[in-house]
Amino acid sequence: MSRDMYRQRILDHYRDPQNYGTIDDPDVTYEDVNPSCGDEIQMYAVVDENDEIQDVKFDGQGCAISQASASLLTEEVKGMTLDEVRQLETDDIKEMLGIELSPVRVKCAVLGLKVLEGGIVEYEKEN
Amino acid sequence: MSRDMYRQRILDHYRDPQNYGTIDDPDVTYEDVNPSCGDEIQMYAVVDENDEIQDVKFDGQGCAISQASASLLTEEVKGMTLDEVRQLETDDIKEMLGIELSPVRVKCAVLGLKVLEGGIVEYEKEN
Amino acid sequence: MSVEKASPYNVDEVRDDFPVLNRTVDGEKLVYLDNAATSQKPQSVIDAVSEFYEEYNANVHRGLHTLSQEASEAYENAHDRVAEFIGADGRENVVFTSNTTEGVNAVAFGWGMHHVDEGDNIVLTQMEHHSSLVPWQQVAQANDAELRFLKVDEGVVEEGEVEEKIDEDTAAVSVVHMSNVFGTVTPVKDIIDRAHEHGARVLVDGAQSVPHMPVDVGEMNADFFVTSGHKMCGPTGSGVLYGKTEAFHETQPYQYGGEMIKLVEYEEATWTDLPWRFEAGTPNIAQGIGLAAAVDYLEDLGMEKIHEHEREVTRHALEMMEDDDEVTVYGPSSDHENRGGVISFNVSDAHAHDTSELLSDEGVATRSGHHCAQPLMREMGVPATTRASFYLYNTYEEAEALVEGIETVKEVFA
Amino acid sequence: MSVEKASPYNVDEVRDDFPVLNRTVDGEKLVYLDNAATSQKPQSVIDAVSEFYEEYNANVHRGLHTLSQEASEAYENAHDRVAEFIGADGRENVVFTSNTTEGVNAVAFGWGMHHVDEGDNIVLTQMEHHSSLVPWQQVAQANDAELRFLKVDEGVVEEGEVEEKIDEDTAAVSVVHMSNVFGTVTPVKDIIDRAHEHGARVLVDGAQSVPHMPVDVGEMNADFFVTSGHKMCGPTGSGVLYGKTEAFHETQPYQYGGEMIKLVEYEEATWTDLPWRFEAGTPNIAQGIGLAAAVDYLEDLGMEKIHEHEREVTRHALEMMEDDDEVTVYGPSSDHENRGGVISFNVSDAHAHDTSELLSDEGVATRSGHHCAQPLMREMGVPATTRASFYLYNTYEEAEALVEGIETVKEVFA
Ligand SMILES: Cc1ncc(COP(=O)(O)O)c(C=O)c1O
Ligand SMILES: Cc1ncc(COP(=O)(O)O)c(C=O)c1O
Repeated sequence: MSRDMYRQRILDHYRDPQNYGTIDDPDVTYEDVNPSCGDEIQMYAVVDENDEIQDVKFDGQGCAISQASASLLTEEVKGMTLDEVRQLETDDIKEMLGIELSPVRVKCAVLGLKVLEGGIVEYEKEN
Repeated sequence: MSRDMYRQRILDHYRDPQNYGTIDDPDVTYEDVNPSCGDEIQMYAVVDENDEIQDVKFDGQGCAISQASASLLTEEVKGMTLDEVRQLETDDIKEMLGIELSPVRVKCAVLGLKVLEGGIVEYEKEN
Repeated sequence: MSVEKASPYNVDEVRDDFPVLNRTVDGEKLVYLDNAATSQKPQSVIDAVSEFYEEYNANVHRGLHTLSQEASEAYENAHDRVAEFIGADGRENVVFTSNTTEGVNAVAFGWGMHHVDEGDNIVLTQMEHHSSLVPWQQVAQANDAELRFLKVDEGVVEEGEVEEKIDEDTAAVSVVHMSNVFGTVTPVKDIIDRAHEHGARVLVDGAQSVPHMPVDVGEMNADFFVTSGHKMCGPTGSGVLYGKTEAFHETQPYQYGGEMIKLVEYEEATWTDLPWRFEAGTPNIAQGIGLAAAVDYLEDLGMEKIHEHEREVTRHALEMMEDDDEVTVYGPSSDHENRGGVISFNVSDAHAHDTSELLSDEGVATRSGHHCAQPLMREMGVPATTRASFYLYNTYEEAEALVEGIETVKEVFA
Repeated sequence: MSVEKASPYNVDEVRDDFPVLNRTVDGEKLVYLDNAATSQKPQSVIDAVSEFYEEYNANVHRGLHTLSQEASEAYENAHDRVAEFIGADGRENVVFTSNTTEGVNAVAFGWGMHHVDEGDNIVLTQMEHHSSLVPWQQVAQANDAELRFLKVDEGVVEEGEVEEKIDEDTAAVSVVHMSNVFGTVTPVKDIIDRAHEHGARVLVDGAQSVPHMPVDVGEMNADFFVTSGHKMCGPTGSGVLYGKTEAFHETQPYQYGGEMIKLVEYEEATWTDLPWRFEAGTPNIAQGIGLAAAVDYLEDLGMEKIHEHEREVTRHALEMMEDDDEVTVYGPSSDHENRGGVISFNVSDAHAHDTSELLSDEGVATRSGHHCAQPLMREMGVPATTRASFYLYNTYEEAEALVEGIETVKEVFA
């Protein structure tokens, strides 16, 4: 039953996402869409001299799963190094969410991570 | 049984077609191929002032049915008026051949007629 | 209520023709409301395909052996069958494709690229499917032409747009016949008349019309017309491109290869007759034959009746949904005469994907997203909608199951 | 004799898998020797298609409901299955098409038109199928490029041709892997190496190779590779376009529309990921799933064994035909190692069409004509040939039936 997916925690993050908004002049920024459904996410992060994430925000639109995942992700990655973020995988996202997901919804769940990692790749290219 | 198609008369016309060859400076001339099998026929005819066919020849290559039909057709149309030739239909060709034909082979059988009529259309356009 | 729930044919019997409709999903009875994406197939179509493979499978057109003659006859006759069904003059006006998209590309690249010049304009509606928008973008970009869009409001082309946008510089018009987002029907006759006055050719995208209502391309006077077999009870991999003879004679082939040639030399080649000129390579033979079986099925039921049935079932759902403050329905209201069996909606603050996911839990299959109409969604100011689309086998009870499913969505997102 | 007539698998059991092989034609047992045109289908493939329609028919990629998820998974996994079978890195290198022809057009128009420049040359063999010749003619004509042909003698590329014709101006090479006229195998590895030395990309036409022998596109190092599912036990409407990732990244889409886009605005659009970027519109879903079932079937038997079986049955027929003065066989003799299961021939002064027609009377299905290789036929100096083409289910007895049928032709045309 996918109804189980919609736990209170997920719905809270969907309705009231953490770290939602933009950062002026971010070190890391990137956006992408999930072509199969149109969900869009943009990520912004500020990185210190040790490559640690000082601040991170996201905006965009999409389903409860993609928005809640992005929200949970931003909470998780604050204080992590860029390297640590790049180690994160689909399974880590699933764990943060704590729910079962069908293959289609996994794509929603990892969109935020994909975008953040895309931003890190760009950032590292430039620095 | 398509074996019945290959009566002696058909085979004779295939091996030894009547009016096979070319006419220098013909009044009517045209060529076409059957795209589904590659059979090619070219027709040449000389027409008198009454629009009667004085002489007619054909050349080309193809199966026994297309070659025998063309041969029989040239025998038939000598002395006919162009209008009379244009009245000829698939059934007339079948009658000349005197055999049963599947739809694919009907296309072989009428190729000669199609070419001759094509030539007549061109001729009448120019005159 | 029981009078209201009448149908011009026996729906229960019809449902028995579609094996998949007996399915359960997670223990719930399947309620298939994703028909605008692709329809289910009756047993007669499934059998026509199997029979082809089991009894006379062979390549077509060229074979002299018995199987090939049988296959050729069935495949070529299928063109006649479709021609008759859509009101085309004959098989030379009917090309089989894999889907609507291929047909639009064939027209855009085979005709558009060669007849739309710099400074010309191409007129579309704001609610084109990506399949009939993106190919024309390619033509406009390559040939420096302008794209113009007829404005739509709730799925209806706005007053005056046709007269304003179609003018002497219009070379091509490409319009959706029935919207896959709203179920509304475009006034193609007016558009075509106006376009012809200005010497433009018109392509009508009938992906959603042919499956659901009587269509006569001749009467409509369309130059080109495309539709999808798989949305009208036919196999996947079946579709139709119709062209008037004179329009087809202006069209270059879009695919080159075997079966479409007349004479080939090493450096150049010439093309064979219509319609085969536009079917390169081994065609989708079983699919074309299956499509003819689908046409038989639809004609047996009657397109008028199918249309009427769908309209009533849809109206039933719409009336209930319109009464619900937490449901936003897009498109004209239930009493609008031009409303086919498509309902686009959103439920309270649930995202459309979540709505579809929760409906699926109840066995109700819908589709959510941009419905291949991203620019329209932006115009409407919504990221996505959920779409329930009905077909000849859907029942009033299924309309009610949809509405009940929506209650669950409301509960979860309360 | 019985040792000679051995087979690496039990052919009688295999034949039971193909329902059509039980057919009679005009009272004669069907002997199907038109496999190069299209192959017959085993029950497992027919059933995979029916099961899709009966149990989980839905459109793919976007659906959140259960049927669509099941259909998407099966359709996407079919790409993995085919990737593995032909030695591709992964599904992103495998595009499903309707047939080989569509794949060649996708490469010629999507890659060739943009990478072959004025003064460049395109190298083909003299024995290309129209499907891999005519699209390149279009590229050459549009871009003022030169077409060059590797000379072939009895189906074998002549010594020195590869070195002579492929040079620094070569932008593209497109070669048939196994000839559909002679059954001979082109030295694709040498050609590809030579082409890559000069920076050219190579398309290999594997319509006749993949069904009949083990093929590894990675090992071969082809840039693009195409084949037909319907010639390898798959449904009609199935085919494959393989591309190396870097080659695909150089390729523009050939068809535009739904499913292949990422972001669409009214004036422009961007494309989604590989391989879906090259599959516009609703794909041939049941056909792709059926193709995966065909691959399962072939792998169960084993491609090496299939190849061996066909070679032996063909050799049996060839030896008998070579002994007959009234039969002319084209292509290398029976002891040539590179000879697949195709025999092109003519009987005394019978035209090829008449030969096929008379053979069909005996139940023997062959094909006659130019085999979509008109320029080659002109080169060979014959208007047409009759072609018998064998497959995994053909028997030694069927080879003998062909030879007996030829006796009838000889009698009639005596
Ligand atoms: C060598 C070769 N190339 C291309 C083709 C074309 O294949 P299809 O008709 O499936 O497009 C064929 C089959 O006819 C073939 O034998
Ligand atoms: C209005 C409209 N046009 C075009 C299409 C594309 O059809 P297909 O996917 O069969 O190419 C669709 C269906 O998705 C549609 O609804």
